[in-house]
Amino acid sequence: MSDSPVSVMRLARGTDVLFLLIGAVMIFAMHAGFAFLEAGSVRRQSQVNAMNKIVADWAVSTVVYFLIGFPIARGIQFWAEAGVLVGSRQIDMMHFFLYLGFAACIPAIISGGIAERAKFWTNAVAGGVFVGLVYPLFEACTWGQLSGLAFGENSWLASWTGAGFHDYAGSVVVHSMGGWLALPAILILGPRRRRYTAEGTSVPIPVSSIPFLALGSWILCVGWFGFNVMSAGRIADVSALVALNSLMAMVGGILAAMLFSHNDAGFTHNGALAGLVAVCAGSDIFHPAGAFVVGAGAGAIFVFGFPMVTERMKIDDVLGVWPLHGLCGSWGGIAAGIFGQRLFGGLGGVSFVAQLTVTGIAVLFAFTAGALVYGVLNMTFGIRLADQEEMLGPDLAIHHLEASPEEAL
Amino acid sequence: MSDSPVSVMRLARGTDVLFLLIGAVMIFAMHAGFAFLEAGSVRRQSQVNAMNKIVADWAVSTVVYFLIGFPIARGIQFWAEAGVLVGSRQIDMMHFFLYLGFAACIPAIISGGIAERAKFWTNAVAGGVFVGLVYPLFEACTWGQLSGLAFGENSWLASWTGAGFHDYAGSVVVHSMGGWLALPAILILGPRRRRYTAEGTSVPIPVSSIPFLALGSWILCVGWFGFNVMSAGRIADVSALVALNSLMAMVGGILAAMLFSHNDAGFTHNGALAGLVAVCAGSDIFHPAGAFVVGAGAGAIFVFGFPMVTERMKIDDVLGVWPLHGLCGSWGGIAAGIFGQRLFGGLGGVSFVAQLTVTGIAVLFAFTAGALVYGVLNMTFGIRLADQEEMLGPDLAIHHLEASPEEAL
Amino acid sequence: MSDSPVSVMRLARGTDVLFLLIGAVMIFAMHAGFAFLEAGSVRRQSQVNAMNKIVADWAVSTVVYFLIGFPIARGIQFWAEAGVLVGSRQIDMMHFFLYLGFAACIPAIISGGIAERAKFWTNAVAGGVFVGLVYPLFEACTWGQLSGLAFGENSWLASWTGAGFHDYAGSVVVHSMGGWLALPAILILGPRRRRYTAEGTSVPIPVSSIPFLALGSWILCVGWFGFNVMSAGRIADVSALVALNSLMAMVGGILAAMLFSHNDAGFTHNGALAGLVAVCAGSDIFHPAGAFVVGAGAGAIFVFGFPMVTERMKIDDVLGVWPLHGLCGSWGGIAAGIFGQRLFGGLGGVSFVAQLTVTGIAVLFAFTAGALVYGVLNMTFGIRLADQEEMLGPDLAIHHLEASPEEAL
Amino acid sequence: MKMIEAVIQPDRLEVVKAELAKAGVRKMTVFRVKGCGQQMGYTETYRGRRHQVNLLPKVCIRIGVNEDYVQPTIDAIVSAARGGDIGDGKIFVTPLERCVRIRTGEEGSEAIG
Amino acid sequence: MKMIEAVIQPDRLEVVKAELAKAGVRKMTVFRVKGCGQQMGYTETYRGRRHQVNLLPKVCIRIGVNEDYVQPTIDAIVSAARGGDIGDGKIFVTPLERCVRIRTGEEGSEAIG
Amino acid sequence: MKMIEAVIQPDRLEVVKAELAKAGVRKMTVFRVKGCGQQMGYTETYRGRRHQVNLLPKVCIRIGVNEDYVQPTIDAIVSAARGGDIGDGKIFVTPLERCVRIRTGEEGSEAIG
Ligand SMILES: Nc1ncnc2c1ncn2[C@@H]1O[C@H](COP(=O)(O)OP(=O)(O)O)[C@@H](O)[C@H]1O
Ligand SMILES: Nc1ncnc2c1ncn2[C@@H]1O[C@H](COP(=O)(O)OP(=O)(O)O)[C@@H](O)[C@H]1O
Ligand SMILES: Nc1ncnc2c1ncn2[C@@H]1O[C@H](COP(=O)(O)OP(=O)(O)O)[C@@H](O)[C@H]1O
Repeated sequence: MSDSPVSVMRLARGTDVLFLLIGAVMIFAMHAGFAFLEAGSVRRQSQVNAMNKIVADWAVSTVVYFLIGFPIARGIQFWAEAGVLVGSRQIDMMHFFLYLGFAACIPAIISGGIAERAKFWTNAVAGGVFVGLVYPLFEACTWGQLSGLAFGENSWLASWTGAGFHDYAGSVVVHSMGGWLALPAILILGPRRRRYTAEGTSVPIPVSSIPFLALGSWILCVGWFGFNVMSAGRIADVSALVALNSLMAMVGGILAAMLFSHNDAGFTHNGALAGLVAVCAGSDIFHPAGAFVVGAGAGAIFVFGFPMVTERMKIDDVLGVWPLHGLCGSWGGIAAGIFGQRLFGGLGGVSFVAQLTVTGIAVLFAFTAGALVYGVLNMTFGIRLADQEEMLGPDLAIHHLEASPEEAL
Repeated sequence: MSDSPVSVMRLARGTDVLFLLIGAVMIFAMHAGFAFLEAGSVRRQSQVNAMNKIVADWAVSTVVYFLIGFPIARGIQFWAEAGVLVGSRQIDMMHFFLYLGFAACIPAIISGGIAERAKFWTNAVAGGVFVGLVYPLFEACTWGQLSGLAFGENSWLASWTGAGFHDYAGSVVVHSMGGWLALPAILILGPRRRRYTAEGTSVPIPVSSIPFLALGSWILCVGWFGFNVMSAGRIADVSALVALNSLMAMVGGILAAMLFSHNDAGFTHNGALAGLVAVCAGSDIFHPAGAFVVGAGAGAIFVFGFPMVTERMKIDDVLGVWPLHGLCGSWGGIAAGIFGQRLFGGLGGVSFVAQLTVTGIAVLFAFTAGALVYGVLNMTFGIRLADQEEMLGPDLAIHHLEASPEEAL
Repeated sequence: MSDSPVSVMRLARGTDVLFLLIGAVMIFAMHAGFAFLEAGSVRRQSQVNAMNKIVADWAVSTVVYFLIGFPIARGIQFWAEAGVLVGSRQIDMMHFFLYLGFAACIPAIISGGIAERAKFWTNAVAGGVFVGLVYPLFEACTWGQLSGLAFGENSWLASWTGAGFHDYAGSVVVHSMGGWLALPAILILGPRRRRYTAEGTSVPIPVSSIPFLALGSWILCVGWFGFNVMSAGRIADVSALVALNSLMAMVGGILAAMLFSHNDAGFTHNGALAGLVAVCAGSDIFHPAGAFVVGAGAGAIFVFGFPMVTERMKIDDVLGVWPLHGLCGSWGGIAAGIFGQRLFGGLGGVSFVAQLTVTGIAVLFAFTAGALVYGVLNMTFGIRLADQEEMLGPDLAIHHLEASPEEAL
Repeated sequence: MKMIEAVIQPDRLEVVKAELAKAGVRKMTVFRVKGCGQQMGYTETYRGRRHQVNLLPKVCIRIGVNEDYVQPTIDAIVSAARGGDIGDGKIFVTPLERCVRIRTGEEGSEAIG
Repeated sequence: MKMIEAVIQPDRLEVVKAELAKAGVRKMTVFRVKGCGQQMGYTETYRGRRHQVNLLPKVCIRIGVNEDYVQPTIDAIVSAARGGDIGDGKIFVTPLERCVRIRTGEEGSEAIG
Repeated sequence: MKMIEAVIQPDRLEVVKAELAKAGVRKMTVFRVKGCGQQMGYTETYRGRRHQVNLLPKVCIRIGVNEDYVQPTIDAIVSAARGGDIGDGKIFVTPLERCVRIRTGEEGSEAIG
């Protein structure tokens, strides 16, 4: 039957849907990666909670982004009959699915920072606000319906700096945003019980499972190629350079993290992610060698940033989401303005000043929004588990279930 | 080399093969999900068995569906030279792979119900009969070569109710079928040792691993988008609405299960599956909001159905495959006749009566076939492990190997 | 926007990029499979090491294959501006990513043989040499720029035997190569401490985790369809027969391994891989029934070969990579010359003598190269951990971290 | 004071705990063990090599008690842990010379409860 | 000789080990247990069924010592394991009649150290 | 009656079980422990923080026996568990006052076997 002649138009549309579907599903799958990365990086008493948090965040994100977020960001909603949707809204629907995957990264990123001590539902509510309002606003300004006014090609920014803000796949829009939204939450929550002694000595809490952590990292790395490549939005615009640069940055992140951490498995697997976070913004304009350097820089940022944050600044960012997504994401935004230049073999057409400016704006915006939302939630409902609940662990306190119920005694 | 001109014909054919390959491989991958969902939901002493059962079922299914099932269902076989296959049977071969994935779900579904106490080979034989004969017969009647006679668009049913039976991706044909084939097996086997006391008190047997259960659920959820979207059969017919509706139903299932189960991780992760089971049938004709409702309904069915079955009816359906696939699948078949109507924003062209009728027929057909096959096997070879074997656990009794051999003492 | 007219040219190019991306990412994902297959098959004290070895090997492979290997094998390098790459090198870049995945299998294969006792960095160096020089040389001779001279269609071989060497997806070029490179490493390293007593009695060391082993096998099996099908190199040449034959060989391998091993889970999951290793070479020319037989043969080779190697020959090949990749790969190369013939329903155009000859050459080449590289490394830096380090296990000795740090006492 | 050590079937733990609570015994230390006794063993194979395994999962409970609690504790365990199958387990009683509560440093009969 | 058994909070193990080392005690056997004492219990649900759980993770340390080491060992544990919270644990002392070093066959006071 | 507790190298367990069986001892309770003795320790790092670890995996066997079995049991363990390396382990013997078979309620020498 498929031998019947098919119009090129129809083939092109079908291929676009397929292209976006693959991207959307790969990004959806990344959320399993977030879940396992967290499950492996917390104590066993918090594994179930990690799992359910990610699933709940995905579900809440879908609903609010469908109802509010996507309309804000892109001016598109789906309140029409199925017949209309099928007729002329195929690509819109796939775009919704794809960009939902980006949006839902926000609570998934935060999740790793606030692990083991945050209340479940207040945190889900915060996630809903971020995915429904905060993130879409910024998305609208960079990629969406406000980009002409705000940071896009014909914006004030472009006329001032000579180029719009360039963030191909979200180093700033997604990752930096997520990391800097997480920071106030982590600060307001405070460290886990017994994480630092009264005298301020750091007592690291060992993670539960390197294989789970590694599984999470692998799932994220694999899905990331969907994240970056399918940011093209349609097959005709697909760029092999994006794939190659993502690969090179990931490898740069791995090698840097491995060398600087003396072959520590936690750092190595997070180093891959650091590289990928940083390459998103300029993945379409770097030379592969530039991408490698950007990734290696991110790997180094994480290896040195994580202990700085958790040991010296005594901020109990459990998975290190602020250094990983916040710092490496900002680095990626700025790096696009450096290694994207033709001087470094890049494609050019990007302005360092524009990159720096919007990266800075994103940091301020995210930190403020995070402080506001978590601050209000903290004062109204409270965002932290009771002491007794935290001692039992969130799995038992919230879900009444351990990770290995059979082994319970 | 790929810069040489390519005929549209050839591109279209290649893209169709790719489209079907992605679907087939995603569905194949779902079987890893079945394996981990089961491994996490049984005791440690049955994890190896869960793994090998799924692998064996896949292998047996491939052979019998190749030899018998697919020829019955679609009237297609591959007894021709490789040259002929390559020349004109490319799409047929991919269809075989794709629909094999559907067929092989039958024993994978059953596997979770009969876990921890069924004999290995008699169960594999039952699976072979289902995939070789029982399922293909029903497949032929709905999607295959008998659909014109039985439930298809020009059948008696369509002329009676105004529309053929609509089951886009198998809520009824695959899931309800699997769930209702499992029920008699579960009843004939009886509960696991010590599952209910002599006085009839239920003594729940705790599951081994929430992370494995969750991993299984994630793999299934991801693969499901192949299951549903690639049911289009060729790229020109791909529908973005199917993807969006699958997403919405999954999210509905998650949220309902999470709320009704008070954030229980087992229910939440199965709720996603419940939603996906139910949406298959009408995924191409629901409005996204309708799909959400159908999925939420399925989530509720599972949360309330599972304890009803295992606690009140004292049916030891280990993973709850009858409520999950049987009940939610039937619900999906019927729901397509409700929320598929234009009244609910659906695409229309579907008959409630037709849906109800064939869903009912499927239930009767599956239950009878299951009772027959398992009844005969039980009377001839026996389908249950000996008491001593069950106490040791199937891993040691059947495979002579524990899940963690190193930790054996 | 995607409704704007798209030139067929551009669509075709985009689809090719997508096609290759999917293949490349699936093969990349297989490396997670290597990691978990190994993690499950070693002791807990070596799980972290398994994870980091695979990640490090991937990273090192990317760098050396980018700088040296790919230029050697295909005569392509990327030292041009990003603008040039984007303009005319899209397919080249995707080919690099795809074939890197093949190349990186070499150290990943070796990794499983030398597990639990090899030094980390000397082994990474060996991997670098293989991926940078040894493998690309052979790749050049079969698939690359030297194929016209060496084993390709217009080579001396073809004029002698009537056909060039046929290895569609690397039974010989990748797997046999990897297995036979591993053998000298395994021999030079010697068995793990206490693996054989002084009197030569074998004392098997139990594996840590069947679920991890199975997860690894599943990931590999799923990714393998990318490995084989995307070997087409571009969408217009995609062959559904390759997919079907891979499926049939995998199933043949599963069933043979399961039957001959009496349902042992380790063998069953490796049997699937054995079948897939063997089918690579002739997957485009076998009849599906032929592929089944080839796969079943490979399953049998592994089940009987592994104990022969580890119990009788007393070679401590931890995962059995020599029988699995070396022997089954060679079998696949030769089998392409048998079951690829039209006599067996195959597509023909293949010469038994050519297959046998080059398979033999590959064995010699790989064994010699492996002996040389590991021999030199052994004499200079040493390739084996100190006794005390091996007792502690590589996780603690090399990475200073256990698989489950929380459970450390 | 005595230290009572009971090795029981894992699925009897909850009942035993409940019965102990009735007898006023609420403090205990529990861990998983493997045991072999009159129950039959089985054979395990790994990649073609067989070895004999005859240890089955049990739970071990350790309870430090004052003299007057010894018999009630034993009775509670016996009555609750008994399933009538081989493999129900054993109770061992050993002398306990001292008991110290870490939090307070208290010793002896006060500390134990 | 005595066998000293201490049940402590898991996160105090490192400090206890350090304090024991100061007291000259470097040999010990350690394993994870669950315990219930004065700490509150909690409820676990699986798929709608609830059951009472009141065992929390602890670490058990067993040390065989000569008489003159008994008090220093106890003191070291008490001082290091004390966190001041309920659940800090207990120390039990039982008589130890013989001690054999497997490697050499040595017995008694020599073997124990 | 005595309670014999042996801490051995994990990979000697099978041989020890076989040797015990020859000596007529077939009942035992076994669990995994970590131990430190004369073996060297090592250092563990997590994300840049190091801490000293000096516990290595061992297996603990507990066997309740009648007096006349004490020496044969010890001999069997010593001969089978000895590997000649540091870390071969220790055997501890403590008095056992009572032993109850849960299934039957039997006590003492009958119960123990
Ligand atoms: N003499 C003993 N020493 C140590 N543990 C024992 C002894 N006898 C029995 N056990 C423990 O008790 C468990 C049950 O013993 P078993 O003889 O099977 O039960 P029963 O006495 O009810 O037949 C064993 O698995 C073992 O853990
Ligand atoms: N009588 C006892 N017998 C056995 N173990 C005990 C006993 N009393 C306490 N324990 C162990 O000590 C742990 C701490 O006891 P708990 O009473 O909570 O501490 P505290 O005495 O500081 O209040 C318990 O979890 C349990 O493992
Ligand atoms: N005094 C002791 N108290 C408790 N356990 C001990 C004691 N001495 C040794 N052990 C246990 O025995 C194991 C082996 O002891 P070690 O001193 O290393 O062996 P060896 O005596 O052969 O040199 C230790 O890891 C520890 O578990």
